[in-house]
Amino acid sequence: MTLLLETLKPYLLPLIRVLVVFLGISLIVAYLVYAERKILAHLQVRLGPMRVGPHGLLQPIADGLKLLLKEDIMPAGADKGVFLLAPVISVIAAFTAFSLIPFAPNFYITDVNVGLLFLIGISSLGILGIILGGWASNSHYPLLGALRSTAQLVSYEVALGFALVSALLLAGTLSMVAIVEAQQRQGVWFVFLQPVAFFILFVAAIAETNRNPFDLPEAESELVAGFHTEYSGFRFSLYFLAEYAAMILVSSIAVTLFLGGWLRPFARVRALDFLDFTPVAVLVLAAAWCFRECFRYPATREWRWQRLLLLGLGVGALGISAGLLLPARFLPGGGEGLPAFPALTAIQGVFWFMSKVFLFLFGFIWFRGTFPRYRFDQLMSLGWHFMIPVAIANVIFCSLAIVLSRQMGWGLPATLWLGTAATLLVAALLRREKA
Amino acid sequence: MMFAQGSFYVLAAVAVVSALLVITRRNPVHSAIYLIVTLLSVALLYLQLQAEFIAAVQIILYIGGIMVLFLFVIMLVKLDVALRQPPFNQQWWVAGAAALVLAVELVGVIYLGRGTAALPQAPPGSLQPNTELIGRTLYQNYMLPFEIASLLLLVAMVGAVLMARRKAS
Amino acid sequence: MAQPQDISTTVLGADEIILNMGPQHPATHGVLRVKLKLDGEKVIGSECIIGYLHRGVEKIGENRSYPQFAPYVDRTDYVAAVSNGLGYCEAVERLLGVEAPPRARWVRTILTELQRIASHLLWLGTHALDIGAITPVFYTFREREEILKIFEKYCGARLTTHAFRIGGLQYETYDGFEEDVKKFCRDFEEKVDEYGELLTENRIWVERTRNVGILTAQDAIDLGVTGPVLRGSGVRWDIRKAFPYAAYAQFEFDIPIGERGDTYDRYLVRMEEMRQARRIILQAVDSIPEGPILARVGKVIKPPPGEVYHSIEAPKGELGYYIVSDGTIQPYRLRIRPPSFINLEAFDKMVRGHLVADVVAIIGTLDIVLGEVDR
Amino acid sequence: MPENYVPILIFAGLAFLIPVATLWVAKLVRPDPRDVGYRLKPYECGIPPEGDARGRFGVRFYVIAILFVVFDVETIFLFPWAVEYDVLGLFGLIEMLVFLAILIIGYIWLYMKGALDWV
Repeated sequence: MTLLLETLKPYLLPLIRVLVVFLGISLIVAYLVYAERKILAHLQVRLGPMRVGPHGLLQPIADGLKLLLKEDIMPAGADKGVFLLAPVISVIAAFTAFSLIPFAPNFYITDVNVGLLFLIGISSLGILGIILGGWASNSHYPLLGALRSTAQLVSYEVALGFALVSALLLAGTLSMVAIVEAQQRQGVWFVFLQPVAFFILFVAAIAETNRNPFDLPEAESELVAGFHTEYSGFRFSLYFLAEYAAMILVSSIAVTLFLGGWLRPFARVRALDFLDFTPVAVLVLAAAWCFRECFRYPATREWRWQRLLLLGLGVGALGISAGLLLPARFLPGGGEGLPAFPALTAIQGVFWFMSKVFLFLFGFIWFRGTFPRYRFDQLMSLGWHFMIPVAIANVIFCSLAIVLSRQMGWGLPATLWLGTAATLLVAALLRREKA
Repeated sequence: MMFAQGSFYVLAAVAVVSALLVITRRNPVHSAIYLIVTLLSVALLYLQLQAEFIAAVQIILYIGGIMVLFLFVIMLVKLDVALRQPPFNQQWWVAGAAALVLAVELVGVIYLGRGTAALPQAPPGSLQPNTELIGRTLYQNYMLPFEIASLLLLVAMVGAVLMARRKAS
Repeated sequence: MAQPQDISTTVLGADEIILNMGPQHPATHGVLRVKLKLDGEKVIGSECIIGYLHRGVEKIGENRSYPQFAPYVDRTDYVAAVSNGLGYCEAVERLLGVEAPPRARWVRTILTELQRIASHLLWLGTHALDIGAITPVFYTFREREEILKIFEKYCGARLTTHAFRIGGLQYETYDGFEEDVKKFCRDFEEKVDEYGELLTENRIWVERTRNVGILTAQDAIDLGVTGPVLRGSGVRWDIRKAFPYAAYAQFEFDIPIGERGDTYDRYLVRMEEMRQARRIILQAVDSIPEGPILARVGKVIKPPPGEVYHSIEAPKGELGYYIVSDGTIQPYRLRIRPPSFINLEAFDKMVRGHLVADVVAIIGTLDIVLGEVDR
Repeated sequence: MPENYVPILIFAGLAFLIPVATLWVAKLVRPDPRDVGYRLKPYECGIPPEGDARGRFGVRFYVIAILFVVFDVETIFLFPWAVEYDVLGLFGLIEMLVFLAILIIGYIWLYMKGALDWV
């Protein structure tokens, strides 16, 4: 027995991490759908889900249950095996990639030398899910949607690849952890050195996740629902899960590469160290909101569960924030060698990482509420005629800038901004060429 | 060690079996799916040999790129028509002869070279940062092949476009 | 630069695909069915299949007395019921040889222009939705709601209003009608600019609508299209100016026209029409004359034998009623000239050579209502 | 198998559990699809489709896919260079510029030919 425990011991911690990340991502995916509905609703002067739980907080669960209960329809003439397989591929690809994301300096599932390449590889497997699903459905709309989707994904993947190369020039490594550490060491997030690459990555990320204004594959006004038109019930929601997981994934990649990953804003400025307490402040604010809403609901029987849930959430948030503020000296052993607030320090990385990811996700949702949709040829033209040349130009100018800074002894930011200016010039020329 | 060997045999078996399925399935899309499985297990084999970069490239290029191209091409042909045709019409004996020659050649090479070139062991222990190694080798020792590769890509680009056009006219 | 046709004439692909859109399609505005012949994604031919909503309204009209038929016309273009009612009532009035009293004509003008705004708001919201902008529809419905509230207060109904009667109005305006209308106009001014901010300068919107579905002035005239579609092609034709009816002769307003006849021009024309409608309403509501609201038409409406064709400028174009009377209480023959039906004729011309995605933009820009197309 | 990669496989296994578990649960609770009449026939907007759904689509997709593979190979070549940029220095940069120049010529040719235009 002890032997078994001894052999398992090195695997225990990673296993716990795997489970935490896995469940965390699943939860965030579920609530991302809720957040999208809520945010879109408020952009559109309406309320969004309000009935299931206070402010519709339990809506994701209700949605999941509803989808579980839906009839599972496979159109006649569909290729059965492929039809069943396709959404599974999409889900696996989208979720597996999270094993390479460093959420915090001490909290990631694994870190490999070619982390970024593996990420691209795994997430590119998701394309197969889409194309096979559309083909297997035996229907015009899904096939057209799948072909469009694949053409779109591969086109923007090229631009994405070049944007990543620009960031790698600065980082000098493919390991995701080391990329963040490089930003820590250089004391600047790469977005400030490589704004064009960041922009390209951002646009490509929207296109890669089929989000508005690039949501043509599932443009409901043209292709009904694109490649998953014929999917129903939970099979449909697998695609849905994969899409939202992919959204979180691309945001995580962008945050890791360009926004300093787990680093706090101004991590080096000691005067801003009070920012370390932001998680506590956020939790206290959330608790305050819960209590206020709780007392705004009428104190009648039918609202009792809602009120109790809000109360519980508020108390829970307060409890967690109290736990975060637990000083080290109250710990057994007096907390020798620990930081002043061990729990708070422990969650710093994850907190800042996820905050930046949520910022991205909010952007995705905001765009969806704002922009009309591109037409397919316009989308392809934007990709091939604009994004790719600009991305290539950016790689060239930035590598030149780095050499220049080394040969002439100029500061790196200055030369890189020079490079960026040159890239922007190319971009302006390309735009004019088109017009 | 046991684990490593066991996983090698599993992966190798998966690769071989799905490769066989690739050529026996009649539906080209099913063949493509089995080909993906083969490529994936080969990628894992690379990984076992500590060739991380090659493994990643295998996944990105072969599965994420070339297989997508294959699926596109399959979707461009009339499947039901293709299915009705006998798969290896007329040319099966040419293919058979070619396969036989290749097999004899392979066995011969292994047999003749058994003393001269010992199969190298996979590097043990910690991983080399092999992207960096490849970078250095490729850009310092193999400069010319690298530049020629770009010419090759250029030819592929031109070829693709010209082919599409020639058939059009 | 390039000669795109070099390569894009396709080979391997290039089976012609027949794609069916509708009747159950989110972007065909009801039960329109379009059969598209596609080369890749390019439309090389189209066929509109209509009739899924056919109820034989015209035939029903021949079996109802004149006042009985009035509510039926609300159900043709059901998003512009007030305009339909105006056209029908005025046609019968012409047949009878009476004219509605001034107060009635003023109120009719106000309500019809409100209806024009409501109809255009619905068009704007759904058109934007078709092109992928999901938010404007909620904003436009917010303003449309205010108009429907005024209708509800005036006649008790919101959608199929049956607001007018032959010879004038059934109801006197309610207390505070003027204030409600003025308040709406006040609020609406900045709202319509807000939509403009969302779309007019939006790069994606412009790219999606510019040079899409071009209809030249000559084609538009040849095909007989009317309304904003015709004006978008640069033809300054508006029945409110050409043959003024109701009280339009009294008010000042401009007729916006487009230059290129593409979807973007039609968008601009309709946006400007909403502003002009607001202008008309403000003039009218300040000068509503006192007096009776119903002309003397008698209890039983029995027009003398004869025929009449009367048309008005409905939100979607020329809405005409052709009525033949044989001197009985029922029309001998009744025919409606619905603008949507005629405008839909231009669809094939506009859609050829464009992509599937443009099809929905073009259906949207035609602003058809299937209740009216099929009758 | 290098140890760092084992967690990825474990994670992939867990990810595989999502569809398996959910679809299994769904199978238990959902109603059975009933194949009544034309119910499972594919349709387009309420109308039976005309022609084969798996018909042939434009060759444009095929060209795009090939170009994608070409450009993808190109980016893969760039990755080791970018990572070792500090070591390779000016020489590596010139090498890469030659490499890119050849491909940019190709790109410009494509642009001029209109091969990148969709319609």
